[in-house]
Amino acid sequence: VREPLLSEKGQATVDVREGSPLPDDLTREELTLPNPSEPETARHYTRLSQMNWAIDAGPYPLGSCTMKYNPKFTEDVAADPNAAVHPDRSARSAQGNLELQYRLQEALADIGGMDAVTLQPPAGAAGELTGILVTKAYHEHHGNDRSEVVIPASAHGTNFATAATAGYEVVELPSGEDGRVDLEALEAAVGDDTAALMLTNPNTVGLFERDITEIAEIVHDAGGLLYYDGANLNALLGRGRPGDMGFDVMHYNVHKTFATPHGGGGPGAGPVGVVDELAPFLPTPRVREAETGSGYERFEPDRTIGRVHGFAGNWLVLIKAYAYVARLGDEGLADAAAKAVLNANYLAERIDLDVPFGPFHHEFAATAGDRDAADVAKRMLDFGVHPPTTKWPEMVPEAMLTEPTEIEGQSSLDDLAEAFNLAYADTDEALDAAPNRTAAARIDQVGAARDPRLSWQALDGE
Amino acid sequence: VREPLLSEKGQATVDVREGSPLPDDLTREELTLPNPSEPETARHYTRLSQMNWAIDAGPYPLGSCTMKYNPKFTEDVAADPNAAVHPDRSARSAQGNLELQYRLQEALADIGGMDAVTLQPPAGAAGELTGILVTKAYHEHHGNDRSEVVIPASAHGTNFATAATAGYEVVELPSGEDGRVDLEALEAAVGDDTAALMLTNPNTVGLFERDITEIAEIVHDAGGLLYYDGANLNALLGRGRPGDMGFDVMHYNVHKTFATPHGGGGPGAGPVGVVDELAPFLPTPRVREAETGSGYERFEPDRTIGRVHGFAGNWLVLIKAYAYVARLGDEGLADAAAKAVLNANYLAERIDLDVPFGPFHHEFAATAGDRDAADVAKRMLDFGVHPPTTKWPEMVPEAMLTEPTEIEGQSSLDDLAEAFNLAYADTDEALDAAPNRTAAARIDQVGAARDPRLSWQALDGE
Amino acid sequence: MSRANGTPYAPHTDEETAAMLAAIGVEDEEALFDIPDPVAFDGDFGIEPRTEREIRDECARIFARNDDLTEFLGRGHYGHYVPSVVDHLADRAEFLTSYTQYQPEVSQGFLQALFEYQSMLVELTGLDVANCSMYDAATALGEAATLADRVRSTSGDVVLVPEQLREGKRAVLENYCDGADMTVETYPMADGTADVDALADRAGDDVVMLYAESPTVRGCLEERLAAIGDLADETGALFALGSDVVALSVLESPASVGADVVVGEAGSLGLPTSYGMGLGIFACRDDFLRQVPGRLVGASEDANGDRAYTLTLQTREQHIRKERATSNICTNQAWVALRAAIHAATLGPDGLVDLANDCVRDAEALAARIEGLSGATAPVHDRHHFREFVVHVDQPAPAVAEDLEAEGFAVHAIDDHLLQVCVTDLNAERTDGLVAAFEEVL
Amino acid sequence: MSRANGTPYAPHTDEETAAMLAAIGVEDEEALFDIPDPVAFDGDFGIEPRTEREIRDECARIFARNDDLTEFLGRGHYGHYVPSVVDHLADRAEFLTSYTQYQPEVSQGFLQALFEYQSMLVELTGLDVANCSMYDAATALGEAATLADRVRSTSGDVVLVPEQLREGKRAVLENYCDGADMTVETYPMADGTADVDALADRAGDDVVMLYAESPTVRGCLEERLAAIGDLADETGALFALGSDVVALSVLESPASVGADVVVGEAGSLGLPTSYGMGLGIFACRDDFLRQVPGRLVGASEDANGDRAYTLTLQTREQHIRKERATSNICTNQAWVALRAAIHAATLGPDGLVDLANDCVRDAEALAARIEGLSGATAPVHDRHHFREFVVHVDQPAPAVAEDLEAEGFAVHAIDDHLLQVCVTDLNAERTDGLVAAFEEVL
Repeated sequence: VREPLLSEKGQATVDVREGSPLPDDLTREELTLPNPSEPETARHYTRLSQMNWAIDAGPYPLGSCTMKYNPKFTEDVAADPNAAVHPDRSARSAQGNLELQYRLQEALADIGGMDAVTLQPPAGAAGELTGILVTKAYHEHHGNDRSEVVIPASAHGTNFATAATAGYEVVELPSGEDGRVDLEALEAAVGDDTAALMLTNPNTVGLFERDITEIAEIVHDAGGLLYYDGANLNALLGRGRPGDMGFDVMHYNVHKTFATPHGGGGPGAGPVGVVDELAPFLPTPRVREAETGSGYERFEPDRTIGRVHGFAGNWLVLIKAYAYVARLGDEGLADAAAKAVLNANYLAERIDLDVPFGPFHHEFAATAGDRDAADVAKRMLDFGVHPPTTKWPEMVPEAMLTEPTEIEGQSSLDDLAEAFNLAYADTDEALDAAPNRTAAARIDQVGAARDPRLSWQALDGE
Repeated sequence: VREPLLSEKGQATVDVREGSPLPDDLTREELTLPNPSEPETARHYTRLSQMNWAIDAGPYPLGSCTMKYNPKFTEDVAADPNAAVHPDRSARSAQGNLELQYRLQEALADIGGMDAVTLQPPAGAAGELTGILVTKAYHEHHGNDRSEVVIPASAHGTNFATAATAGYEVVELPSGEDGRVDLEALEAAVGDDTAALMLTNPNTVGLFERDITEIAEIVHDAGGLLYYDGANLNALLGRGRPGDMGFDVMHYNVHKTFATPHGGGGPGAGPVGVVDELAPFLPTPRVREAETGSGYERFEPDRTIGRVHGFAGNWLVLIKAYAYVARLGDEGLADAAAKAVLNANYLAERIDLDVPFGPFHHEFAATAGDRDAADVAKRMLDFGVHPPTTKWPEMVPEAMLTEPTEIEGQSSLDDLAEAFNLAYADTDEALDAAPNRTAAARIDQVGAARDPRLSWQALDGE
Repeated sequence: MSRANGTPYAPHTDEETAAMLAAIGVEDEEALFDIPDPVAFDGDFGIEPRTEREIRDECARIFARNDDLTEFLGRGHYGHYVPSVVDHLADRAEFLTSYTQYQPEVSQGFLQALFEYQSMLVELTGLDVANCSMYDAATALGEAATLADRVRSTSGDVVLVPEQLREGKRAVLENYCDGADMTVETYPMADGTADVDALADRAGDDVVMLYAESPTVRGCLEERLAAIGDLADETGALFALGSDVVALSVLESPASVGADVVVGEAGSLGLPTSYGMGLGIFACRDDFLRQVPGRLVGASEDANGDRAYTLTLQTREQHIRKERATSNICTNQAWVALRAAIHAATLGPDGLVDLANDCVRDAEALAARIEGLSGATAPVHDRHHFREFVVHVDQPAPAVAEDLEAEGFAVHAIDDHLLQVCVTDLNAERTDGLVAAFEEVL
Repeated sequence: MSRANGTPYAPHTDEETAAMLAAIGVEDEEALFDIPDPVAFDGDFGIEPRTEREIRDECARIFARNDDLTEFLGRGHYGHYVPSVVDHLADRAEFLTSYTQYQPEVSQGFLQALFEYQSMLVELTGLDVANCSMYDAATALGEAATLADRVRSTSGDVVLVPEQLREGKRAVLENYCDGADMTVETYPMADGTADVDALADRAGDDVVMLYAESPTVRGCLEERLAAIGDLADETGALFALGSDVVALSVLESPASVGADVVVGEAGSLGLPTSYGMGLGIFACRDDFLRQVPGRLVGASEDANGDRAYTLTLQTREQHIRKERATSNICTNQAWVALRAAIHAATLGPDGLVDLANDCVRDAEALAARIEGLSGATAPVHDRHHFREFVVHVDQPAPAVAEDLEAEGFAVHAIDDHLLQVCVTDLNAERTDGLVAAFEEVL
């Protein structure tokens, strides 16, 4: 049952100029928007919500997205009205917020093996940009003229786009035969122009870059920095720290690693950690213990890159990340990684699809072989689960990149495996016709892009 | 997709005596219960919720149930941790709660035209029992030996059960030809044994008892009291007050009239209002302005019937009722009644079924004629709405007692009417097979009663 | 286009209202009301409508007038920490804003949740049947008495209860007994629990129901429940046992001591301290199935042969059986039962047992600390305690309680020189403060 | 049976873990990790796990260290009362705990909600296209600049912005411009708004994008936006207009003054003041459709011919186009957009216009009261104001702000003798207190 658009349920047009305190030439004539009653609003969004998959509905094993359960109590912590202050408050009158910022900075630095952390970037990609801008500022400060960022072909798309946004040329590094970085190819790719290598570890098929020490040496020897894309940090919690592996700068995806809700696309938060040498370049302000007296203060790093967000980032999300880290503690963090890896390996064992590389950690890229991975995924929807990420990374043909995370249990993984296997073994006709037990049948995405209708105004006359 | 029982998802057995601080002979050996993780718990109840109709999902026009929208902000008001105190606090240290109790008592007294109100009864039926116990105590105090309560045949089942619980014999009053109380029949029914007449007004087919003044006179002349069942008060808000009509005692259904959520069966609250003469008999304690100094105090009415709840009733529900009354105010209360009546009359106009009596107010009893009302209702489920109350009251054959309340708009009522009409006109086969677009198909209720399995323990071996 | 309704929750635009009136064929809304002038009302209650923000502020101000006390209060109403997930799940609109499940095909979610709640109570009580809620422990006790009245063949009309009983519980019971022409009598207590020997002397044919509870109102655990059960059995009285959902997690199973009915409080799970709002337990043996008060959810099948749930045995209920119903209850505490079930699921059996064991240990530990103070003796009763215990103070108890309140702590004054103190996970970390306050005021 | 995981959010019992390890064919979880010893870590962060209750208490204590101030703060981050229904609906788990809508068939709810959000922005801006969110106003401005860089054929590389601009916005813009080899330059302001004559002198072929905003950072409404639009048009620069979702409800439509792009803040609906957390608006003309940064939701059909929604034009995005994407944004502020849309729906056009009009009236009224005080002049600028205005104080502004803080009120000190004061529905009822505090400290 389709839920009508709010606009279809009734709009009202208001004469803006009637009774306006502003002169007519500063105002619009009228405003036309939906005017539902509160009960109608409640029903509209309740019904919409019922047409939406979520981690609270079932497994959501999107590879590289790390969709895990968002503990409810973190919502309550973040809803504290005392935390909801204006960013322009004096440090003196916002000691509570500064303290929490400081504590989270410290915890994240510990977890990443980094020396200094900024919480300002409002999402993972913003963290990447921050990290690369810091890298750039560092090189510029040292008079290095470096124009390239090296990125493995299998990396997240954001890495490439980030490097470009920061004004770098991208040097794409082909994957080695074993799915990992090929040291010889790396040697060939880096040089005097190399500003940084951006690397995810474990990489996007879940493989740990065993040669990380050598990789770091090669990049550092060439005068480049090593950037850690934190998207897969969940696999390493308590088991390995980017800082210990030679990474100079990294971002954390708090919705991936620290279980803050993804909210259907955000808000996230992408704190950035760096080694001491890079700390002076971090965005301003940062928070530290007060140099005189007690409490906390804001300060501007000496050679700051400025800002990457208008204010202090996605504050409410950061609070939730703090609460999650506090809830798990050392044992919980390490166990989250252990169970995430256990689950991925168990699920891979249970499915009939081939998994070309290994040993993998928290995720694996199965191949649908001669089936269309996207079709298999659509069919999986009919079996009451959410499918994995499809057709990426490209080094695995018809890839189904699967990351169950630590929150699934054996029976849930068995259900998931069954959905995989049933869909994979199904007829071409069934795959083409899928999904057919969902709120909408297969959606014409090509048509949507060919004739973009992006607002209810664009639907007028339909 | 069926959601397994929690027990089917996994139970654990704990050896209670191991590590117990109690001697073995005071403890059980073991305890076996489900042990889901928090994510599993969240999914279980999220999925269950998705298999449940609610007022936030769509119309819920159960006649005499008054299912209207529960304003969300009232939840926030009731969630105030400062309100969550222990009932045994001293009055001095619970002034906030006492103040709110007092304010609500006053507002309800105004709305009902009553002199004194108790908030203690935890539901409407408990309110009825309270009112009848007060009636009984009043008669006993005045040395009246009266053993009967007169109740119209069309009254809510609770009226009969309440009278019996209080130890009265029930005298059933047949409905008049016009669906209302027949004055002659009433004259015949009341007498020296009459303790009270229990009456709903408008009655359970939405008809206002026009002869209410005469009714009151007949009952009072016989020495009986007049009890007002508040189930249908929503139709009268701001238009008429039980106290002005001669009622001596009444209960309020806060989930019906004051929009507190019904919670799938409760908690409700059933405050009771009485005229001055009956006030000394109300449950203890009540709340009043302090006789000395400022603030509020608890007091025991002189000839109290004692208690009808262990503590202060369903407190969190009462808070929501207060918030609702405050939100609407005079105009809102009167308009709620007006729109409720408008909606019922509009819907009745739009459906193809006969509506035998009128003019009705907030609800009407359509008749399914030669169709089975329960089958028509099941078929309505397939059209995405919730059906009305069926086969009651019995004075209308194959009754479909319908109360849309004020919260539905014209288009929603049109949808409801369409569902009515489609189902009513459908084939016998379709009605028998209905529902078939719901989470469960038609459920065998006879079998459930014949072979009661009331726990997962009773399902063992299935 | 504009909407100028008195109630913000009606959606009607002026145009819609006009169109609807026209469809009905009347001039205005007034014309739909059939209320004779003499009893019509002009709508003037003097209640000013306020915005939701104003009301939130107003109520916050009102509730802030409750003193900020650490409560060591119990005696039938207990607070335990309610995990956040309970609120988030129970508050889902499909649960909170639904009605009683009269159309089970679109109510499977709530029905299953209530079925699970019943099952948890079956495990905790060891009895065959549990209903899906009563209002609270007091009304559940009242309903037990009326059930006893219906099912027992004794010649008598006496409901025998402990001398020491929560006053509210006794008062509610009296009201239920009154209608059934039963009388409530008491049996003596010895050191906080039933004086079983005196009880044996009192028991007889005139007793319809014998009620005991463990923990007792003074927090003591009964040690001879089986003997009490035997007494009831011998005299043909119904044995009703009162308890609490947390205590039931560790105490000997009511079924094993011969309980016919278990009543009590389950709101100690799922609810914060809420001024006494509760959740009544009602469980019993299979024999009384068709005499159970309140709603029952049963398993059945749907037309596809799939398991499905429905309200069942409704012929017991008021909307079918009217004055011959087993109870007048209609609206119950379904949503509170849902909360308790979620809380129990969140704890699991390990968590429940841990919580219950802490109720024993923390009470013992706190009593021992108070015993160490001059001017106070605790626990007064030489029993095992659950959550709470009685303290003897040399000074007048009400004055001590008042002084403690001034120090920020609330305890019960239950007699001239007796206080009662209740400790749970919510206040256990504040016992240092309480002990210090005691030292201060004694 | 027992579960002893480190993380409370993994469900594995010991038996399950063992069975799973056996199925994989390894001894223990350690065996699954392929991390060479030299870079392995022992797990000792020194972070003590705490219970959820402990963390709630801990954070409540921490946040209570924020002073209890009434904030008259704005300058880009605004608080309006958020109706309770917004929280209750947006917090529904199906929204909050979902991911980006990569499988539209099971994501219709969120997609439709975002489509509706986009549509509301189309109405408010008069432009053809709005994306479904950026992080905040500052990053949206940065993205506008990179879009200008891609679409404009001017010979230059200058982004021209007002001299008075929120410092954070400027700093973020610089970072985006840096990567695209653009430079940020300013044009002068006159009395709180653009000095259009000076701007005309400055405009030229080297300008890629011309940015103006209304309200300005000082709360003033631009009165010559169409003239600024003409200037941009004449010189081939992109005209980017900054505003705010509440102001857009009443101010002249951006499309009507020639705006090519609208950026700004929509988090003033749906979010409380949250330390600067925002919701970036990005809307533009159809011409730039394939250059839009961020996610777009489009209407389409499903295989049954029913209308359905899907993310569209994804070839603009990083996960497809990599370094040639229109932006590196991936996770955006979808849930905040949902909140803003619900808030807007709750207000309706009447409520939005009322709210916006109050932003004008309340600022005027408060400025007039402060103007009446000796030692203060307000508003400094002879403009129409929206929510906020500048006050000249004879004493040093930072000292006055500090004194006001001691009295319980927060205002901005923006220059040696200039304060800025912002009034919304949240603090409007506290203006008496603010005025009294001003009297006290001036």
